[in-house]
Amino acid sequence: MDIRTTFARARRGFRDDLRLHVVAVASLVVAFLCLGAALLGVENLARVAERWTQSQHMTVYLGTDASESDIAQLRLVLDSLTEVAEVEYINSARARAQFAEQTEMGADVGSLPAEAFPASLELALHASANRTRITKIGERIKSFNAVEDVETYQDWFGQLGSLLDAGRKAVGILALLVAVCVVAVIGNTIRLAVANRRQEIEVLKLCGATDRFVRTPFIVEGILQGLTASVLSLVLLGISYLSLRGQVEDTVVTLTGMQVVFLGPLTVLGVVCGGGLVGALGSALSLRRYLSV
Amino acid sequence: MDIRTTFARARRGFRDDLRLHVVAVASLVVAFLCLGAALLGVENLARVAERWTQSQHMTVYLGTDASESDIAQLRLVLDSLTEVAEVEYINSARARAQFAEQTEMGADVGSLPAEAFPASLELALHASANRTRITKIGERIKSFNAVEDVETYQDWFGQLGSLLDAGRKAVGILALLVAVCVVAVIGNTIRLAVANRRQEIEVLKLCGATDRFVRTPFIVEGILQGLTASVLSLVLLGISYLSLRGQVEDTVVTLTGMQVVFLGPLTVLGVVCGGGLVGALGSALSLRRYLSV
Amino acid sequence: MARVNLDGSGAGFRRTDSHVRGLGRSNPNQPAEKPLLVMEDVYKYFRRDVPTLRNVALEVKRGEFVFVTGPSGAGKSTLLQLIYRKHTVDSGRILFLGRDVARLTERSIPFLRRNLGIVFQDFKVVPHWTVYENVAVSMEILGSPVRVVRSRVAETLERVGLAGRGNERTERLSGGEQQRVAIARAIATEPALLLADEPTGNLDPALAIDILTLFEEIHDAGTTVIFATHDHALLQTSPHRLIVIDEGRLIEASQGLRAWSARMHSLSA
Amino acid sequence: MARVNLDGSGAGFRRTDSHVRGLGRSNPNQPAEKPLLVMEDVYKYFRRDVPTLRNVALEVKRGEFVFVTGPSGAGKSTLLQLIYRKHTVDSGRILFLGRDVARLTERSIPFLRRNLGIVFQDFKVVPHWTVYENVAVSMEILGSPVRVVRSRVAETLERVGLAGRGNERTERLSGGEQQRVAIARAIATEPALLLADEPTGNLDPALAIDILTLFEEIHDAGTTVIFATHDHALLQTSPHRLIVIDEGRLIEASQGLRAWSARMHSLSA
Ligand SMILES: Nc1ncnc2c1ncn2[C@@H]1O[C@H](COP(=O)(O)OP(=O)(O)OP(=O)(O)O)[C@@H](O)[C@H]1O
Ligand SMILES: Nc1ncnc2c1ncn2[C@@H]1O[C@H](COP(=O)(O)OP(=O)(O)OP(=O)(O)O)[C@@H](O)[C@H]1O
Ligand SMILES: [Mg+2]
Ligand SMILES: [Mg+2]
Repeated sequence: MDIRTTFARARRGFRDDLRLHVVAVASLVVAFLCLGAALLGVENLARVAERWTQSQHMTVYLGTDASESDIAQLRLVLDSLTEVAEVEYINSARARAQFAEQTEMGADVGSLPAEAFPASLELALHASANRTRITKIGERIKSFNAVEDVETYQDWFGQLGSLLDAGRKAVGILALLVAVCVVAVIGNTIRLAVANRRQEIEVLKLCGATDRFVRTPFIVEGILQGLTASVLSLVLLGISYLSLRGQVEDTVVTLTGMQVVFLGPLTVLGVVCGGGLVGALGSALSLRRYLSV
Repeated sequence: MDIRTTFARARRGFRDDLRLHVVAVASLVVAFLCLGAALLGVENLARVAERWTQSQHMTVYLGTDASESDIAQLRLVLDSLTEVAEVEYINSARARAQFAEQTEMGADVGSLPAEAFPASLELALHASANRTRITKIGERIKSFNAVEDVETYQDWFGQLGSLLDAGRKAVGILALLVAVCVVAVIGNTIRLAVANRRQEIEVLKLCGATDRFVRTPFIVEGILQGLTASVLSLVLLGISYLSLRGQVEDTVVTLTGMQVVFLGPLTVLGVVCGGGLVGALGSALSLRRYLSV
Repeated sequence: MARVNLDGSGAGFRRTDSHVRGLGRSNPNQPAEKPLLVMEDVYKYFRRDVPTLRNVALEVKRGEFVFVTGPSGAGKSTLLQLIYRKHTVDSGRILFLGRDVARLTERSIPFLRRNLGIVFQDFKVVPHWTVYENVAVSMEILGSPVRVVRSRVAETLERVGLAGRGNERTERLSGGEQQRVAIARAIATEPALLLADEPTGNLDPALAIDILTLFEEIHDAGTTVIFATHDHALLQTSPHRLIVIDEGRLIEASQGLRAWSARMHSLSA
Repeated sequence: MARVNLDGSGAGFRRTDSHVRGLGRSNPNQPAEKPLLVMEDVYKYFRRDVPTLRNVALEVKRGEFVFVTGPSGAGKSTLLQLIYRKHTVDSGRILFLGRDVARLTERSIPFLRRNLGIVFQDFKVVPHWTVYENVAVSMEILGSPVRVVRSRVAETLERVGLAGRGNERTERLSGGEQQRVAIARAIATEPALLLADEPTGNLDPALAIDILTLFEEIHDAGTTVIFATHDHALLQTSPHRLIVIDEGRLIEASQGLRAWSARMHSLSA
């Protein structure tokens, strides 16, 4: 089949039913917008989750009798552990100051006894460290003489982790739902649009066109519709992202300590390509019903 | 026009294009599902917000020298304030016990001085109390002799309030977006479905049918489609609500102290009626283009 | 003669079946004084330079039977379409029942069409409807009760030779059968004016004559008929008024022209 | 005579324009030995009890011109539809170019149809396409290059009397003009077999004869033609083989039957 013929026929389709094409593309834009918004949510949540799991840490409380050399030896051991990213020594005075700052008690902390603020080593852990490993490390370190107690924050991180997990699951389900919806809406839109042209398909088939000949321009149209819709929806999403970011950002930053980001270039590319693909597939599948003439 | 004729004609429409009707209804279900999910989010968030703002409170720290009668007098004054819902006296020992419980310090609190745990009056405030009024009350109470300090938690509630505001705004925008999408998808679906029947409309018009005659069965169909779609989507939403609640509920309860609820009966009724209405309107508007024959 | 309620109320062309039925058969086949349809100096341009119809003047009296003929693309269908307001004239005017068709508002066009029975050249039947539904629709539009519709449709289908085929899907019928469905729909309402555009194009000669006879029966009952056809054999069969459209001009067929048609016909035979 | 490449490859009915063109005109109007189309004992039931076609046997040689006639609803269109595989036979078989049409797979039906030129009774033109597009589509399907399509469409439109109207929207044409668009589409590809179902139903007698003459010219160039018509005037004009279908039975018209047709015709005139 002539390429020029194919494109001429696809152009005919657009010309004849421009309004219906606009209508179809509008529906697709809506669908892709939903998908894009869901993806935006997933991506940002993933970043937050990553950041929070990366911030795992451990506190090694030192006995009041711990000598400088004990501490130096302990630091050596800790530094050698692959899970440990950083070790910081916090002496009793600094602990008291930090507590005062956090609780806003100010000078009142002076009334608290020294035992309430033991010196400690704050360990930042690598994100890769898993929970059982961390518990084990905690136990081993506890056996040192200089160490009075080890706080692994496992309860807290466990809770946070399950919370993030739930959030992720929820957003994941949402994204899946949206994806299903997108496919459904796109499929239906194209199906209705194709139904509007069954007469044309019948004529083609009766004049001896192969299924491939009938399909090609429809698929070209489908691809163009899908691409248009996905690009348009991304543009719209970008605009609303930019206009809403200002209002939301402060809150989000205080909440999560992170900035909101737009979809990454790969995701954008994926959505655009997905649009074209879905358009092509949708057209091809919707046609089947009308091909047997 | 004969009622029987109208219904016979609407039935004809369904019979002839059953597949297209199924396709259209499927699209509408997707749209309504999105709307329902957004509404579910809004409703639950609204409940959380209400609960949290209702939980405003104030702590009046009493001096160690406060006498029983001072306290009784203070309570009388507080009870007379319309903003105050409840007053509870917490003595030093109970405050210490509560602190021990909250911080999980256990017996260690014994080492903290008595000054760290002053006796206090916990005031639960009505949700209607606004912030400036609360600050004023706080200042007036401070002037009592027995009172050492007043904690109005205004910073904390301010932050929470703005956070909830942001969340509400976000969900509101989402719901609006979804509503716009729903209208768009429904409009487009019906428009495509109607376009499939322009031949029929042309015949009717050429045989002398008034616009009303042409419209009526389409509107009946539209209403039925809208109702079917909205009911179906609510059923689907209900099913997913029931199946997901188990997984999410624990987390949500620990986070917000509240259970997730389904859409209220009024909202459900609204969605169903809205479905019918949108179907009717969509049909009526989509027809216009084909009526001038 | 079919009479039409010409009250002054908003819609313009109200009709009720009782009027048509009650008065319809009392005075058959005698043209009344007042013409049913008047065309005066009608021009219709589809292209800017060449008018499809030019300077057309036509008067059709109540109870007349008019043949319209002319070569393909001459403007026969256009003439009929102007009467049922599918198109509007570009100049001149068309009076139906004394009212200017071109000046009707969108809202009153349906009431004009309810006084007409139209057989379209391309049938305009709905393919996925049953035969019954396609015929019944014109009566349903008039608001006839279901019982009346049912008996009348059955009767009409019998008249066009499709008795007992009401429940078939119309797209499954042969070309000629579909054409007869279109004819049945047009005559079922007993209209004041019957516009038939090539109603026998897909029928065999014997059936074509049957259908012409049917139209003549309806005409005898008082209906005015305008019958556009290419079929010179039909034109020869019946001695009705004949109008020829050629190159957009309308020529009232004198006896000579009728002879010309006969010559044309015998020439092609 | 139009020849068809009957190679053994998957599709079954491959054809190339060069074959048709190159060999087409060398041996005009002489029937070859091997029949182009054979129908043997064909039955077609649309209703369980009454067959629409019964016991039909027909042999059409290459280069023949066959008229098919019969009353409305007799089964003329069905006969043609069986040949282009819109329907399949219920028993018996149809051989086209030696291949059993009923046994073709879905995939090879298009290749069968590419050897046919079909004028459908209801035209089957796409109303929102231009005249050019409607005619060009059959050649585009064959994969002809745009340049060839363009010149050939113009030429064909001229032959059917629509020269210079390629850019008009087809739905805006008159009934007869649309029919000629359908004819142009069918003959543009110079098919091996031309199936015309009532191709002159919407044309005036003079134009009908012109079109018949056109078909005869194409026939003279070697194309086999099956021409279904009601128009007894046409049947009288040309001395071709005549087949009558009545109540599903196919009757090869002896001279007597032809006389019958003439009688029918003069009766109706
Ligand atoms: N809607 C339209 N837009 C543009 N041109 C039109 C339209 N309707 C008709 N024409 C043109 O006007 C001319 C007359 O058309 P019309 O249908 O009246 O012819 P006709 O006499 O009915 O012919 P036929 O016997 O072939 O049906 C034709 O050339 C046609 O192309
Ligand atoms: N797809 C179908 N389903 C059911 N019945 C059909 C179908 N196609 C044709 N018929 C019936 O078969 C009979 C013959 O139809 P066909 O179209 O072959 O007639 P025809 O000879 O072409 O008549 P005409 O001259 O009116 O076109 C008709 O009674 C018709 O109703
Ligand atoms: Mg016409
Ligand atoms: Mg037929």
